Amino acid sequence: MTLSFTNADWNAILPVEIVAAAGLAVLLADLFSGRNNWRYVSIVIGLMGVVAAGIAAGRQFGHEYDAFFGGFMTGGFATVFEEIVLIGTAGSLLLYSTIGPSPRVAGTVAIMLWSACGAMLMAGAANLIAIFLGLELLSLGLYALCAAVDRKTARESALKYLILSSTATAFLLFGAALLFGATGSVMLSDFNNPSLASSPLFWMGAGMFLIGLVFKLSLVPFHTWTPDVFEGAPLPVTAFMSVVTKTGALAVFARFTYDALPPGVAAKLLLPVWIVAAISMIVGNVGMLAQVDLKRLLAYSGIAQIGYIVVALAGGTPLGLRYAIYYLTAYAFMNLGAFAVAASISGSDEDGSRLSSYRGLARRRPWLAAAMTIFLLALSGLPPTAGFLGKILILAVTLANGYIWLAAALIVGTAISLYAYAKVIRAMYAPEEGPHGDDLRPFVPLAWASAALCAAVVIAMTFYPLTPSNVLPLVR
Amino acid sequence: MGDVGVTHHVLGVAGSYPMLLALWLLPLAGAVICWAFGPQLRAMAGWLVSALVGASFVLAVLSWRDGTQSAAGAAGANQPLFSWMPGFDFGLLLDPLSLLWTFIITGVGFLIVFYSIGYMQGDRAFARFFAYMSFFVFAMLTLVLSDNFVGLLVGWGLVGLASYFLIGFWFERPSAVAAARKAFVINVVGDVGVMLAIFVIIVHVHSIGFGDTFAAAGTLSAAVVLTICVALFIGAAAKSAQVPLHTWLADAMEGPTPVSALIHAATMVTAGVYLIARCAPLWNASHEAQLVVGTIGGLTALLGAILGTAQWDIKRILAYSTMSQIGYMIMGVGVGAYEAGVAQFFTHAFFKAQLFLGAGLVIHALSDEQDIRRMGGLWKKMPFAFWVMLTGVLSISGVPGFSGFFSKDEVIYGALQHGHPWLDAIGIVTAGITAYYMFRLLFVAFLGEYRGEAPVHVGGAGSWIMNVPVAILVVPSVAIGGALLFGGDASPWAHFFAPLFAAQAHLAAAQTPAPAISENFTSVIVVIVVAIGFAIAWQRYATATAQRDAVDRLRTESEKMPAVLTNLFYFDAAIDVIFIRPSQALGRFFGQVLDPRVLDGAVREIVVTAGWLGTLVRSLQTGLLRAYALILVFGAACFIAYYAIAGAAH
Amino acid sequence: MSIPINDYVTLASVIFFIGVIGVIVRRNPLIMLMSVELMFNAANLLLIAYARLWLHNVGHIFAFIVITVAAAEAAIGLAIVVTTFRPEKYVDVDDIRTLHG
Amino acid sequence: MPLVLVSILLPIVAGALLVTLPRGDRVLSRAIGTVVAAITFGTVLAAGTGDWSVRWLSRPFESAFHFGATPISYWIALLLALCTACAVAACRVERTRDFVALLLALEGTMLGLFLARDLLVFALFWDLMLVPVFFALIGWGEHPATAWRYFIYNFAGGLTLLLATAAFGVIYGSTDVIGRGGAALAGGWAPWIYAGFAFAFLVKTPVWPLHTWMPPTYSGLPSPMVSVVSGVQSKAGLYGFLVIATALLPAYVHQYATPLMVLGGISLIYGAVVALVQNDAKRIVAYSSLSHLGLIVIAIASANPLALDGALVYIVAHGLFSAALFLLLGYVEEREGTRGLPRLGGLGWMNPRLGGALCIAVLAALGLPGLAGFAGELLILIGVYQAGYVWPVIVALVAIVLASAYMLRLYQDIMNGPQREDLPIRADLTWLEGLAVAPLLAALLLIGVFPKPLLVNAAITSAQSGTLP
Amino acid sequence: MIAFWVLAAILIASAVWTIAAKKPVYSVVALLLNFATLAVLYVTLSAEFLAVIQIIVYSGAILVLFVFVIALLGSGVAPFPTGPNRLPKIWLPAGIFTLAAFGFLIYAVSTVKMAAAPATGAVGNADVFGSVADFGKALFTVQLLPFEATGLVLMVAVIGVITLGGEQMSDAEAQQSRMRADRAVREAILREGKG
Repeated sequence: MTLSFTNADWNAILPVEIVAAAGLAVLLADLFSGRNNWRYVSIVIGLMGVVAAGIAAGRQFGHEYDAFFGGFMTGGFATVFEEIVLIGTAGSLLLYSTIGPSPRVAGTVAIMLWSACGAMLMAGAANLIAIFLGLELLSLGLYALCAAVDRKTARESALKYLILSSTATAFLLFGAALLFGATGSVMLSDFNNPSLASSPLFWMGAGMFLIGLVFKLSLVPFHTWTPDVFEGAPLPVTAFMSVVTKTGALAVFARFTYDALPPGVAAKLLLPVWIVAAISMIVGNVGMLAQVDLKRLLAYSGIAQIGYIVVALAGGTPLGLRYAIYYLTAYAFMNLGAFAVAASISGSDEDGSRLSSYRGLARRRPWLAAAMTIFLLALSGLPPTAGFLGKILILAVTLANGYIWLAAALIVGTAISLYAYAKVIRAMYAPEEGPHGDDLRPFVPLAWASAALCAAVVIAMTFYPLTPSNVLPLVR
Repeated sequence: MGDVGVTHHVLGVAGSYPMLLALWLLPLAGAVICWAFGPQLRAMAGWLVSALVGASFVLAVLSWRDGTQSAAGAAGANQPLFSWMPGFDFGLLLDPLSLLWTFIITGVGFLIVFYSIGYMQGDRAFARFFAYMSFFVFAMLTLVLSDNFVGLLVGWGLVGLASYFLIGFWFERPSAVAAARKAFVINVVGDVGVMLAIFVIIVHVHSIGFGDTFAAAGTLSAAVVLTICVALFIGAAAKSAQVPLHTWLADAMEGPTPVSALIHAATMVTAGVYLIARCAPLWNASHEAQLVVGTIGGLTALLGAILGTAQWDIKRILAYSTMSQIGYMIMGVGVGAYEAGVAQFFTHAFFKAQLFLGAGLVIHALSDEQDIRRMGGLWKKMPFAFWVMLTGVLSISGVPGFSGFFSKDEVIYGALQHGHPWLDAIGIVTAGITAYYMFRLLFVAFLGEYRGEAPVHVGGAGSWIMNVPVAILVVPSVAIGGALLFGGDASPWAHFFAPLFAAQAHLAAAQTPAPAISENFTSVIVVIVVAIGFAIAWQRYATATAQRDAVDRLRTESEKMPAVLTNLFYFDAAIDVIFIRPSQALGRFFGQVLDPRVLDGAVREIVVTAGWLGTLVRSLQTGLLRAYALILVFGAACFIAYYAIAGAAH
Repeated sequence: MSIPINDYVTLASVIFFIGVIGVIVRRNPLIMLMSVELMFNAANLLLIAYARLWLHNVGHIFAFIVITVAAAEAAIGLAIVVTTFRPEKYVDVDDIRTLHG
Repeated sequence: MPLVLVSILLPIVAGALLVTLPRGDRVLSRAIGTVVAAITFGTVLAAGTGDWSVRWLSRPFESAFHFGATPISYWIALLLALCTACAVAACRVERTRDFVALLLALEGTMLGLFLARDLLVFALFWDLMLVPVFFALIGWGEHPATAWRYFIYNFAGGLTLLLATAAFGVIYGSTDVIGRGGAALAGGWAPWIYAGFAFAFLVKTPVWPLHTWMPPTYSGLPSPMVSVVSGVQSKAGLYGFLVIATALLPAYVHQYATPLMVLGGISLIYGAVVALVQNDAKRIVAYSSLSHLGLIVIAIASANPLALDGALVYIVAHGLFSAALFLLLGYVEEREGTRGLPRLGGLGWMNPRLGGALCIAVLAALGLPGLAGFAGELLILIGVYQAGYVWPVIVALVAIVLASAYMLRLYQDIMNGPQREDLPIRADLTWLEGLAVAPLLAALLLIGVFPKPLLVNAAITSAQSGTLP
Repeated sequence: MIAFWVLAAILIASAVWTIAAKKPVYSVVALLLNFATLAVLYVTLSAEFLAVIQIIVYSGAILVLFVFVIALLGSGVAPFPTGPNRLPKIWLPAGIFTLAAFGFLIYAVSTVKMAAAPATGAVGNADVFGSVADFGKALFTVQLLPFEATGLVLMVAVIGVITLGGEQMSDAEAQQSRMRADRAVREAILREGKG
């Protein structure tokens, strides 16, 4: 073992470095801006960093490399998840353009970028320490982001997220400790050891570790924080959380599932996860039915959507991972798009996320309504959107893996969800005059562009399903 | 596609017959023109349609040679039209049978259409009327000229439609609308019967052509033939108003009188007769079918006659007499006496058309009064109409020398000859009743004093238009029977139909023992019975005593009429109770209870339950941090429990 | 190594359990945070015990990082608690329930 | 670009562009819509057997954007194009522009459905075609609950279709199978797949007891839309049966024949009996559709070549006459402000053209010989009888009698009877209105007399044998 | 051996005290005791460096922070004011049940023979194990990435706290009115949701 690092190691985490540096740059730029609230400057710098990181990550694709003695694996799997994280970050950053002038923008943008670093770290992390750190980096930033607006609900959401997330992280940590105890190693790759299959300690450690992950994925019954936090947090943060947190957690979960399990135990070891995924698909969708707030509705929707994605991994086939990634990408775009629309019609006080303010939107803002319709169709799995294709692919792979009950839960959940999404569509297109807000927000170019781009991608992905075909070999 | 060696039997000599096509399509052209350009044509519509139907008649006459030709055992002319697929070929067939019908349809049709120009004068929808009439002629021609069962079914349905249109012609009258619907629905029952027959035929014969079917008739099993015959007879019964599907015919009198004359007397209602005569090979192959059809025919004859004695509406009396007379025809063709049945159709077409048109003259003159109780003494006011009606009544009653005598006699004797003595008896009794109620009609309407309020308009500018056709009809109704039918097997009639019926009919007759009594003896009995019927009618309505207090007597008779007769043997009530009410009740139950409450209700319950679950999820989301933490820990406990157990077990 | 590793596991589990109880029983956010710290420390104890068992200092590094992160987390957590409860009448998480349903 | 693709994309793109027109422009949007629909009819007509394919997903779940008309879908696509053109021409609702756009979108999506040769594309367009109708129900429907009924039922069906498609793709490895021999599946999950397809198709058709969404939808939608929905969209399920359930899973056709026939038979009688006593004119037609389409389900279940041909003829026939009926009833409602039979009556005097057109449509619906409905009915019943199923034939014959009763009631209660003084009796059909219905009626007559081009199975069989199969 | 049991007893007792104390300052004191005991335990596990860190970071930094916050929010010695207990009664048995189950599980976990002896033997070198040098070497070589990331974590914490604290109370009036509006809106939504 050589104990020195090459440039390759630093290059491997180049995207993370770029994003972290961009966060610093935002803060520096803010120093010079004085109190002029150059929120666009912060956003643009952040975006530039994200784009640069995206390019850097893209160039790594296909060049597998285990950096830092196996601590961070890059090249394939990690790159894909990094890109999704970056997409989520960029989409969320754009939404900062809709909140009014605020002295905190630079700080929040910087923290968001660093949180994204955490998620990217999770994407590539191959040992428990890195996973834990990535998770904490992500979470700490989010605690701060949630509360970073003068609104009681925002602070409440931060508090709830803080306590619950810390508790869950403690479980994860305890699990990690047990795993360490069982294996004598923190490297995920060392867990792939047949002798561990019969170690109760390993099972217990994996179980507690998974609790933490499942909490981040917000699967029922670890979902309770999601609606409250989504509703209370500022819109860009909610968007960020809905995509980036879950991407990061999913990356860890996928790596754990595909790489870090003794052979032959996957079906039994992960059974609770499939069960909670199935429950999530039902409860998440049912929970949407009685909602009157869009962010809250999307929170429940996210619970179910992640259920769909997790289900694709059941069976542990390469195809499942591929389809999960496809759906995750689609989910990122449709969620970001939906939040972009929500941001475009709500002010910084975010009254606009009330469903009632969507009444008659089709006449007042036809293009936004159309975009929102596309996102809702996508979320409910209707064509011509990527949601449709993703869902059918997941169904196919679930059936192929023999998890018929999961497919059934998926179908039942979808059936329920259709109603909830359609309710929003109906509100937008119903002809009756609603008490439509006179506080309609003016045209916000960045958010509108984000919505349009997301809509275009969501549709285009149906017809040109861009999925990396060889992800699995890159997991290890 | 190509010849794959299956020989199709085609009736008639296949070839190109432009006249046949023309005589078939001319009325359709009339219908389309009148329909499309009705407002522009106005009064011209009548003349146009008359001309086209007349031209059709002329073409039919000119086609005589085509229709009667015979070559290689095939009688008549066959004009192929088009084919859906092999075995599903359409064509026109003009053979003696269809030629006869064509003559009546176009000939009598022409006279009636011409008559209608006068009768319908001033009606709001003059052109529409002639469009319908013309369409009817086309449809009827389709029916009789088709060389296959499906073509026949097409005609079968279309005549029903034309009949529906014409019954409901005055569609602002609710009674006419209801009558039209009733007629149509019952006719559809008949269509459905024919369809069923077609299915059986196709399954067993693999063709819809008459030729193939008749060629295969001998090879089919008795049960199959019986099924086909019974199914066809359902069609015939509905169309020809046979018991129990007869109830529509009397109601159909809601249509204008020329319609009743043409459709509900002369032509359409005899389609059943045509069908059975056409399918003679099938009936010949099934003795049971003959029995069924003959019996129902006889029953209808008797029932129609009995009902005829209880009616006061002049057209309804004629309607029941029509039903009764068709009963005769069906009995005739049913038992195998095809020539006789067809002869009865032939003479009936003339005298019944004449009777209806005569009644039309009366009704027209009395401003649409149809109740004979409010007539009386009309022979003085309308002598022409009286003479018309008188000759018609004499003919229908079977007074010797008149056309009706010859044909009816043949039917009655035919029943005996083919081994159905009880049908013979029914025929004789019915003849007596017929004489009674027809003379009753004549006496009550035309003798005595005028009892109505409406003024009587006779004559007028265009009255010749109505009188001439009626006058022309008198001639055949009096004389044609003697001219064509006299002479039994040696008559021109028998000769004409020899290629079609002779062989089979005689074959069938040969199987039954020769009847004990001769045809002449039967005729004598019939004449005696008719005389008795006439005498009773005379006694009740024509004597001086009867004339004196006619008003009171008629009122008393109306009041004392047995309920079973005024309710028409409860057929309508039975249909109402057995079919209509239950289906309506069922429909209401399905539509108002089962659908919204149970079927939709179940789904609604699911949705409501989902919504309730949504609220439940909402209520679990209390907003209390400690509760969330507890749920989290609960989930964690479940997880840990699983892993503790599973890990230990592994 | 006289003390069986099981005893350390038991001890850590008990402390962790006490931390869990603290989170779900107490209504004071500060004590909830302290309970979380207890849970973290239980994990740390486990890590260090196992590191001793395996003679592998990665457990120490892990624990070191946990301590650091816990510090950061405490800082942010306390900041949030302060901002949340300064305007409130009660310092009681039950009172923070605007968001629900 | 191949014509097949053009015919699918043209209406969708045109519909999308239409939305950019000024909002109030009714006449222009209607004119553009009609022209687009007419051109689409031309392209569909010309597309013929054109075939176009591009890879979509690769193995192991192979699928392609594969479009092309099969002998069956060609006719249904033509029917769709014709119905849409007529519906757009007859379109007179508020917010015309948006409505026409929806109609065109509906046409495009349904063309995609009927021309799809790939199961996954079929499923995609299946769900997609429901969306414009849902929007129309939201924007123009009579009652909000109607939209939900339509939505819940049909999308539930769409989900089982999705599940079945996924399962099929997983087992067979490819979904590019429509109209392709040798793709038959048997054993294992196949019966469940068949059931999944069948459920979706039965909901869409609809068949008792899954029909309760249909009467409110048909009566609640504006008539141009419902004429397309009832005329063509309801045929999607039957088409699916013909090209998917029957063709790809032939082993289960016989197994499921009896249950399907029972459902079809119940629908047949149920619809007829309910139609007998309904007072809402559009609901009568709706329930009559239940009845008529039940007959087609029976035909499909019998799997007899004549019956299958009859099914196609009847699919087209029903499309034509139900489209015409709904358009005409729309005219009536527009004129008189009601479609309750007890309130209507006596329109025939003032509206002879309307009456005549309605009469033809009604007669086609009750199976008058010489019109298309008869040809289909006859062939179906012959085929079913031939296949040895006697009781469905008897049931169907009873339903034919009932059909004459309720259809005549519909016609007579509107057109016949004394003129009502409480009705604002308005002028007869304008030429434009008449022209919108005329093609449908003409097609009914044409197909009634000469359905031969539609007889794809039986004509071939019978040409080989020289007699009817 | 005895030392372990004594330390364990202190640990558990202080932990219980932490979560049971009425007055938050007592909790801090108990936690301090707990952490200190833990540090002693670390020493017995040959993790001297971590023991020091534990004292410095936890006891020195974190707990001081807690004390500051307690002082900021309340008097410190008095219990914090609490509102009414809003947790529905049903939660009490549920909570007890869950905790009982959880506790039992912990017991089960710790008694089951799960701590298998290292299958492959010790991976480290017993001579240098636990030494600061060994620790530092690992930290800056094999585990450099976590170490670097920790820096970022701390950065987030700093900037986060600054962002949270910045201009928090600048406009109390506006804050109040915004809160009122917020509540009104929320109640309106809920009414609508129920309706």
